[in-house]
Amino acid sequence: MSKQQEKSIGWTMPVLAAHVANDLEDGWCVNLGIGLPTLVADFIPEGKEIILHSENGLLGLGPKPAPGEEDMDLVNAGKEPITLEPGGSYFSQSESFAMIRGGHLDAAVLGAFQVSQYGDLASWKLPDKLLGRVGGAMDLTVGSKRVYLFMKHCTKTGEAKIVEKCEYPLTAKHCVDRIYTDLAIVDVTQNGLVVRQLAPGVTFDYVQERTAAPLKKGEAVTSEIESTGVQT
Amino acid sequence: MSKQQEKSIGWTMPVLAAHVANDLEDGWCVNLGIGLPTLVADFIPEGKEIILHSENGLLGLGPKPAPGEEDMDLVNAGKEPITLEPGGSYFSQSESFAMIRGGHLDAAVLGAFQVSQYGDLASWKLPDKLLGRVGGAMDLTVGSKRVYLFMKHCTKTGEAKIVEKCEYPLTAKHCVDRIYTDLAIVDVTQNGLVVRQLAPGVTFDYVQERTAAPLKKGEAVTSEIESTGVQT
Amino acid sequence: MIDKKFNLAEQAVADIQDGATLLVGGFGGSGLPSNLIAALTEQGAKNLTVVSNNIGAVSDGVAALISNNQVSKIMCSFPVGPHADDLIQRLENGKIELEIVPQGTLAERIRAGGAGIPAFYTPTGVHTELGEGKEVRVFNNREYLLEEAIVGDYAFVKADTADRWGNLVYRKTQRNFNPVMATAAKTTIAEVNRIVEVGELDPEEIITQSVYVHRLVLLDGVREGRVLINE
Amino acid sequence: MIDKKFNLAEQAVADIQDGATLLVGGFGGSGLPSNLIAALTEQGAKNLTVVSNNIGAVSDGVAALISNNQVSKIMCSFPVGPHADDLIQRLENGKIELEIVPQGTLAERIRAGGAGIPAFYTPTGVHTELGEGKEVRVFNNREYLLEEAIVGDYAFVKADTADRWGNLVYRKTQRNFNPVMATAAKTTIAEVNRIVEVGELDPEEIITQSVYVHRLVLLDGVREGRVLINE
Repeated sequence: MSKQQEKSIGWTMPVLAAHVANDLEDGWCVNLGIGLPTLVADFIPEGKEIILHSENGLLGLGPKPAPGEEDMDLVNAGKEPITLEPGGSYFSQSESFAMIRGGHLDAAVLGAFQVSQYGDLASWKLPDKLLGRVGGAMDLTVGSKRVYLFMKHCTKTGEAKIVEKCEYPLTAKHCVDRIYTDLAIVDVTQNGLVVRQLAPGVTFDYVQERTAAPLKKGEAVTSEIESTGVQT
Repeated sequence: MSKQQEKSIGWTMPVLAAHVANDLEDGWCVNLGIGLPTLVADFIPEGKEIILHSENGLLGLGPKPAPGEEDMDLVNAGKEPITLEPGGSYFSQSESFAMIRGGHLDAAVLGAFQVSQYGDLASWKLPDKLLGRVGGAMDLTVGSKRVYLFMKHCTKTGEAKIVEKCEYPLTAKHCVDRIYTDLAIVDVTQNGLVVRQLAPGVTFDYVQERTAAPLKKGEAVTSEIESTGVQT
Repeated sequence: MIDKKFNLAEQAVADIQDGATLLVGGFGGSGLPSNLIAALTEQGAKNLTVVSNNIGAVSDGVAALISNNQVSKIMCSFPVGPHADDLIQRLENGKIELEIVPQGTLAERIRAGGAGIPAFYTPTGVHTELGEGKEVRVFNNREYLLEEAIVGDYAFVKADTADRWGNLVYRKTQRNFNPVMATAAKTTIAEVNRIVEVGELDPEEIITQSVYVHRLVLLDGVREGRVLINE
Repeated sequence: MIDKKFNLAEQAVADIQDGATLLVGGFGGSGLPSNLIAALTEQGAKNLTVVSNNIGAVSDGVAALISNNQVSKIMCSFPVGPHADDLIQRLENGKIELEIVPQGTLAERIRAGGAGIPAFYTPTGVHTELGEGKEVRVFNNREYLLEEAIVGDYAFVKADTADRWGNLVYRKTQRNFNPVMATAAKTTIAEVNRIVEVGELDPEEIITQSVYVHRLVLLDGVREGRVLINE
């Protein structure tokens, strides 16, 4: 299961971010995790109002400020200067996590170290590290109405990140709803992992070889294979 | 224990309110219960800053507004129009009771149906009534740093309100610190009920006869009796 | 585009079904969503469980739903007042069940419902009639009661100003139970005196964030009655 | 007359004893009471238990107390960052004990401490390493962990503006952990950019009520450093 991936194959991260952004619904309140997931903000389609939440106590996260306009009292969960959209508001951390844990966020888009076929997530601590960085990850995964992962399909060394059972310390069990990777979009369902969409030029078998848990073909994938006659 | 009380004897309620006001310390945050205890606000000495709390979500309660100046969005816990002092602020009921229960009020001055020699309080429901009116009484009594009662020594029919054991439904156990009545000021101590001060012309025995629990003489009462030679 | 505005209170309450749990803000008449209550009396849903602090203080509050025989259970801290006669009558003949909850416990149970906390311990009510049957547990040598969260199907709240997103700003003690109830219902409906453009509310002063509000009803200046009189 | 102002940060922190539990607001450098921390490094109290969300994000935060060997226990959600080397070294040689707490649980435990709630149940951390050894209980078919309140002997908070009574107003995301920590300590010390007359703050906009703040330190415009740079 440690297959190297060709550099040129699959979606680039910005294109993948656009896929995520496209799936967010008008009016949703969404938390984008620190790092890669923040890319999604740049691809929200015109005319769709997505209210971004930042767990340090802000709704209505806007883009980065212009150079020289940074305000140290206005930062995101990654402690980077940001701006506030019209309609945005400030609140405390306890109010912010009441909002998260209380189920008021429509979706959280998060990074991952490992995700299991049952939607268990490991994202806060590597087994060989002394320290983990849990931050708000456990609250976001148990509280958000939908948890989407935004991640590379494999590690830098080619190890599968989608696995039968997480070996790394868990963030939460049964919490992930959908996995967006450079190779495919995979739903976590009661019937197991179902590939919803393949990146252009990527076959089902190619994804399965780089996944350490059994995948199923979703309806759209099956019909595309049938219509194009492309071997998977 | 059902001795009628002479109408003219003891402190009037306004004078008693002045005694309470005098015992509140500069800078204290105090909740005055609905009804009689609200009198205390009128007797806070000049130069002493007492911040009054209203459990519907307000700190810095001011006096009643002038006629015609009532604002229906600015009411006290008795749902009467009031004003806000400079320095005052508004907050929600959940924040208000977090403040109360969290021990942030220096004192609550409350009414009572009965109080026991151990400081158990009954103040929310009469045994013969279908309904009680608990409101914030239970929270105020468990949360405030000090609970002072402000009440008539006996009921209208001459029954003692200070008793060995409350017969009426309890508000909280072991919560009362001091009892202000028209006849005396009584501390609830680990050694029982101690009379701290007698109203002018009222003897210790007179109070004891109208109290259904044993009273002790406090230091000030003892020394006054000794210096004046008045029989108790 | 987000737009939570309903033109009429009747439309905003139209889908409330028999048996729903309803949180109603207000402290007496202050911050009372009386127009939503009036619309619900016309709509007629029955067997409602109503959670509200005061019952009977004013005629156009929860008392109106009780008199209209729409309520089967009440949770409140203060079930008395000049308009409580119909409640008392229905309690006596067993048509309504009453759960008296200390005010702070009521507020905290609702907060817990909105904050994803299923239960918590509180010192309030220990060794009282209202604590009977509840789990008692000792922490640091003091006794506490276990209390469970309250979640509503609907919340009726009243605020002064909203924007299109549903952010709310209150006026003075109008806040009372409104901000906490707004967080604790599947569908929160707010009646407001005015709706401003997104961006007009001071982000430091927004008390109920947009995410908590699902429907907005703008008072038309005729039906709102009690509030504008005092402005 | 109420006056909570101390002329120097050194005076406001002078009585902090060895072994005290200290809550420190801020999220990275935003809303960080760095002048109080600096004063405490000079004051020198040892064996402190420090509760703060981020450790190591900035050099003038809790990291300064760690490097100065004043800390024996840390409770935080994010113990990593460019200035965490001294923490890691002291963890490895057993000089510091670390309790990692999920951020929302940390905030809620502190809120509980300020609100008189000794313990509560939360879904966060169930079936994880951070939930090990904690009581698990089922409500409505879901598992929850029991979490206990955190109360500090002292809280260090940062706000933008105060009045003489101790009311606090924050600026933007400066709020973070500051309002909740202010409620949960026996003695709350606030460093602020300005102090205005009582009555000058908008009563609708006060976030931390006067009752929660015991001492105020006005930044003198020289030592405050990081904040005014960005104004």
